[in-house]
Amino acid sequence: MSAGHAHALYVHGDSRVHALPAHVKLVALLIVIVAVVATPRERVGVFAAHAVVIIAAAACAHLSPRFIGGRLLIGAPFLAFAVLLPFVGGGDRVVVGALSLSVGGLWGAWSVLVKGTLALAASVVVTATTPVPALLTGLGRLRVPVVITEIAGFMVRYLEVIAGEMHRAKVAMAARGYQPRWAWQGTALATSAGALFIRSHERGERVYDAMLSRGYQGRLPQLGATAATRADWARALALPLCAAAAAALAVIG
Amino acid sequence: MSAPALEVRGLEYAYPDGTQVLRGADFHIHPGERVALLGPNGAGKTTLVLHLNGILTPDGGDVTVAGLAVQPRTVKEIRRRVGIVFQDPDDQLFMTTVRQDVAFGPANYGVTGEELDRRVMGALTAVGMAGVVDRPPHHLSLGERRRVAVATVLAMNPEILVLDEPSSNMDPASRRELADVLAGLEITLLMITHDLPYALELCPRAMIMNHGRIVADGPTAALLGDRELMSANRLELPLGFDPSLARPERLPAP
Amino acid sequence: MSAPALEVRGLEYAYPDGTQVLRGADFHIHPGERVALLGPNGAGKTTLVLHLNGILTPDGGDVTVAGLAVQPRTVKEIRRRVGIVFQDPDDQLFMTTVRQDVAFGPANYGVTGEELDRRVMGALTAVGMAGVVDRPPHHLSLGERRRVAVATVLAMNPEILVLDEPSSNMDPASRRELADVLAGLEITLLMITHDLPYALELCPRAMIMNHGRIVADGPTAALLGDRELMSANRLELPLGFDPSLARPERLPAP
Amino acid sequence: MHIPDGFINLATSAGAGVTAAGGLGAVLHRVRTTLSERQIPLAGLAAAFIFVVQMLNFPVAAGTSGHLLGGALVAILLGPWVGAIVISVVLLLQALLFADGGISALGLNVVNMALIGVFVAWLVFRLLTALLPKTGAVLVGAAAVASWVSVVAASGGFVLEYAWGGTGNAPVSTVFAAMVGVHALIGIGEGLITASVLAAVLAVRPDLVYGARLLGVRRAVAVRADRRATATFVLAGIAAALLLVVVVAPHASSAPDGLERVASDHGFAWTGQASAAAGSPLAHYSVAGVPDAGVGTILAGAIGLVLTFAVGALVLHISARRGASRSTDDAVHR
Ligand SMILES: Nc1ncnc2c1ncn2[C@@H]1O[C@H](COP(=O)(O)OP(=O)(O)OP(=O)(O)O)[C@@H](O)[C@H]1O
Ligand SMILES: Nc1ncnc2c1ncn2[C@@H]1O[C@H](COP(=O)(O)OP(=O)(O)OP(=O)(O)O)[C@@H](O)[C@H]1O
Ligand SMILES: [Mg+2]
Ligand SMILES: [Mg+2]
Repeated sequence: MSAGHAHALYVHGDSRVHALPAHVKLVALLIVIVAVVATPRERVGVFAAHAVVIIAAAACAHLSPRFIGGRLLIGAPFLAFAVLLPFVGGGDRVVVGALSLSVGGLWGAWSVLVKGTLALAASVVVTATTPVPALLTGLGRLRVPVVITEIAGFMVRYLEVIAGEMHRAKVAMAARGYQPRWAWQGTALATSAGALFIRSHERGERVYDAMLSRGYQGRLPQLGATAATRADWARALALPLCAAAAAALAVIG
Repeated sequence: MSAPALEVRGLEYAYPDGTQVLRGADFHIHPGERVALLGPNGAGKTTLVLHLNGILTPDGGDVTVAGLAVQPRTVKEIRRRVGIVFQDPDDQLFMTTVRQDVAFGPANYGVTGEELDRRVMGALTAVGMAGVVDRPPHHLSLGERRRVAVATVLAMNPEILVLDEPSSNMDPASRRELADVLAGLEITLLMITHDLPYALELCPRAMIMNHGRIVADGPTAALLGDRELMSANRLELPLGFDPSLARPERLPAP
Repeated sequence: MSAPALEVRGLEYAYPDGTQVLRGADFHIHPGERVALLGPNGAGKTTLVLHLNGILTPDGGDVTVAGLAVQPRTVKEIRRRVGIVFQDPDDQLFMTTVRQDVAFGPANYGVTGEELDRRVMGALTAVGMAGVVDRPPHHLSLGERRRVAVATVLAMNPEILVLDEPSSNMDPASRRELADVLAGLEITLLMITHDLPYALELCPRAMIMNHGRIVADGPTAALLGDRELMSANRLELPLGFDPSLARPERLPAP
Repeated sequence: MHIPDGFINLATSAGAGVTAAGGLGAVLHRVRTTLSERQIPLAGLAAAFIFVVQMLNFPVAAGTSGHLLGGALVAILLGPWVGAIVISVVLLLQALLFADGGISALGLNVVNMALIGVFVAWLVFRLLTALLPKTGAVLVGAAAVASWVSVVAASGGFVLEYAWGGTGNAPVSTVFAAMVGVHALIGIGEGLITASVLAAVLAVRPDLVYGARLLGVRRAVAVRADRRATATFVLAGIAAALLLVVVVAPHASSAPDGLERVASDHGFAWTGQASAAAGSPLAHYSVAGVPDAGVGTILAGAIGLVLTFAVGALVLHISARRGASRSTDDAVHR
């Protein structure tokens, strides 16, 4: 794992989506995801509508289909297991070629796949246009308790410390002739996890001490978090509300 | 006599794993003094320094900075006055760009806008690193990181500057430039170093630490001239170094 | 003429963020030579060293170790022959005790049992750290960690020893003891250092690197005597240092 | 076992969201008075650590993944209150940044892993350490057992939620066998990792371990890995996994099916959960809801367990391979 992967999520840009305040985007994301999840699985057309909404948002953010596709692939292994459902599902069965598949299971697999993929795509649009610290500030504005955002802030910083420590250890091992066949090699992971924890902890502690030494009081000097205007809200929520309307119609109708 | 800028009395400390490091360290430094802290690896120098602004809490004894005892209540004020450059620059640098890192300290004490910019660029220029202001600090070479680490503390304009081996990993020209910068500051200085000629050049007074105690304190030249004391504390002048050739002429008389 | 122990030709490298560091570095070192690599901070010395055992892969040019080109297939063999002491000891030490850490390298190459013990204790004794064998390395002082870092590589009995500023953060006595150890090894040596008297003492030959290229190569004393060359590369002898007083008598003639 | 969006219906997810918020609210209220300034960075570090270790995960039944949960580790390192917050933070950031676990499913995941996972571990740990002598070795052993129980309990939470609002259409007993069975195996790994991390931390920084401070285990103790103890733990774990799958799974279907009926009676089981009817070779053993299907049931359960685990391990192996070849010899990105 390369150091600083937490930042690789963000794609630098100056689109309108980038410019929106983070908390507005988070609310928009939540609306889209709830709409997707609430849509009955048989309403294939409504899922297409959701997809259009998400693609439109991605286009506004100048994110290439290739980028979104790549990020979706990362999530794919987990969704891929939906493939098992048609085999283990109950109820009526259909015969496809040599296979006898459960109809309910097929619907279940479709549902998990389409909802999971759409939700994933929606969150990719938000994380690719919002730097991590801004997301945390956004959470704070949405009244997420300070303890949580503070711990999250340290977590993001320490991710790099840990990735750095892991990387150092890996290079040091390689330089002295260690060539593991499995990166995680059961015992190697188990024995080095403890050492990694202590090392990272103590490095983190020393960094924290250095921060205290320079007058840190529990809050990083803030570089002006933007407040949301009414126009921001309108712009951010236009698309998600379409998705919500589609879902609502689908549920009622 | 003025009140000591820094006073340490009977300091004792053991790390959480039980290693006893400080065993009653005692000294004081007056305002404006420049003092070198010498001693072998593992003597406890770094541990001592971490007590000077309340990062470590002593098991016994106490530390007073400009008349203020180091306590949870006074710690913020003390950290404004005492600037520490850590021995490992990786501990010191943690922001995403060099600029943010150098701005961190002054910003915490309310410096903003142009004054902040001025401080940042001033400090970086002093260590010859103005050119890397927008790079991430962990992408610098070790010597460059060390120079930036010094700048992060210079930018805070501390009254008392504590440097833990500031010149290691620096190239010879940077080392001299740093000496020039330090010599030009009106400041109380405590500098740990294993580079004895450097100590002689910058600090009229020196202390030797060993086994968690201050075992000698006096004019640097005198200590460096005492063969027995030196070898008892794993100190020796480099081959080919002649103290009489090194003229600490820029220093006020001790 | 024997085949070079180490040959580097037209080496080019840019870090992933685009910083171009090596710009055609060229040199070779014969078996048994002791060479100092000097140069300002940020010249690319560390980056160069990381190519010598395949940790970094060059964008252009190539590296040959004892006739073996550095390639994924040869890398394991090459890492047995080339031992590198990293500039930052924290990059080197990763196990839970000093003993495990020093044993790690030889154990990877099949050394076991008593022979392993002997190697571990031998290497630690050479750097004066036999006393800390059961402590966790990250609980040592920086100078102590550096000494252990050197031991981890000595324990591997490499044919070619590459040291990136081995003596920084060491107390003066340890520095001399290390020089004695290095002088006693029958080995090819490449040592990066900013301590010019140390380079003069240990290495009859020196190379100066700047802006990613080797800009000078010759007898150490001659390079250190060339004022213009020195100041063009931010090198200077310490105040009070007289090269004629330093007798590199322990060295074979260049 | 991160549940993705769309796997559990919205009503159940929302219900879990309310439960999670309530539970965390109580935890936060309690912590607010005791959390010192130095503990926040420590909590952040623990969160980052759990996050990194969780990157080694592999898919388990229908869209969820298996990996270290870390509930027991944080509970014993930081205490259950801070521990629950730490796991919640990990889940929040995973959902937001990496789409690992759905955003609408956050409540479900928090209930399973942060609330059930952490507090069950803590209860088991306190119970065991109350009964046994207070030494470093006992502490580490108790942590291993607590980890196992907490992982299984968390996967039980998942099965319950699935029974209530699952959209996947697999019979509850199959899900039970897959999830609880697999997690009974994962729990072994969890127990070993928790124990080894705790042993390492206790050896050099006992002051960092909340559980040790509480029990007065203060001095640095080097806890060696005892082969026999480890082997006993692993064998017991495997036996318990088989027991759960073979004996409990068939019974499990009856109770959750009851929950499911309640749910559909109230009209919010939108996804038309098909009741477990005869069908696939692996599914039919759940029809009767009693183990009179005999050998067939046992075989089905065991095969399902082994298959799921094998496929998961294969995926992990392949991705680890790729990761390994990419990272060991690659460029240094410092
Ligand atoms: N975190 C720690 N836990 C336990 N022991 C420690 C820790 N840090 C340092 N020590 C031990 O305390 C002693 C003093 O360490 P310290 O870092 O203060 O030495 P130092 O005088 O600064 O040495 P150096 O010149 O090498 O920097 C050493 O013996 C070291 O092994
Ligand atoms: N990971 C990195 N990413 C980008 N640039 C880097 C990275 N590491 C080093 N650099 C840059 O490459 C150049 C050479 O670095 P290197 O560490 O090789 O210098 P050096 O000669 O070893 O210096 P020093 O004497 O300070 O150790 C420097 O300008 C540095 O800023
Ligand atoms: Mg030190
Ligand atoms: Mg270097």
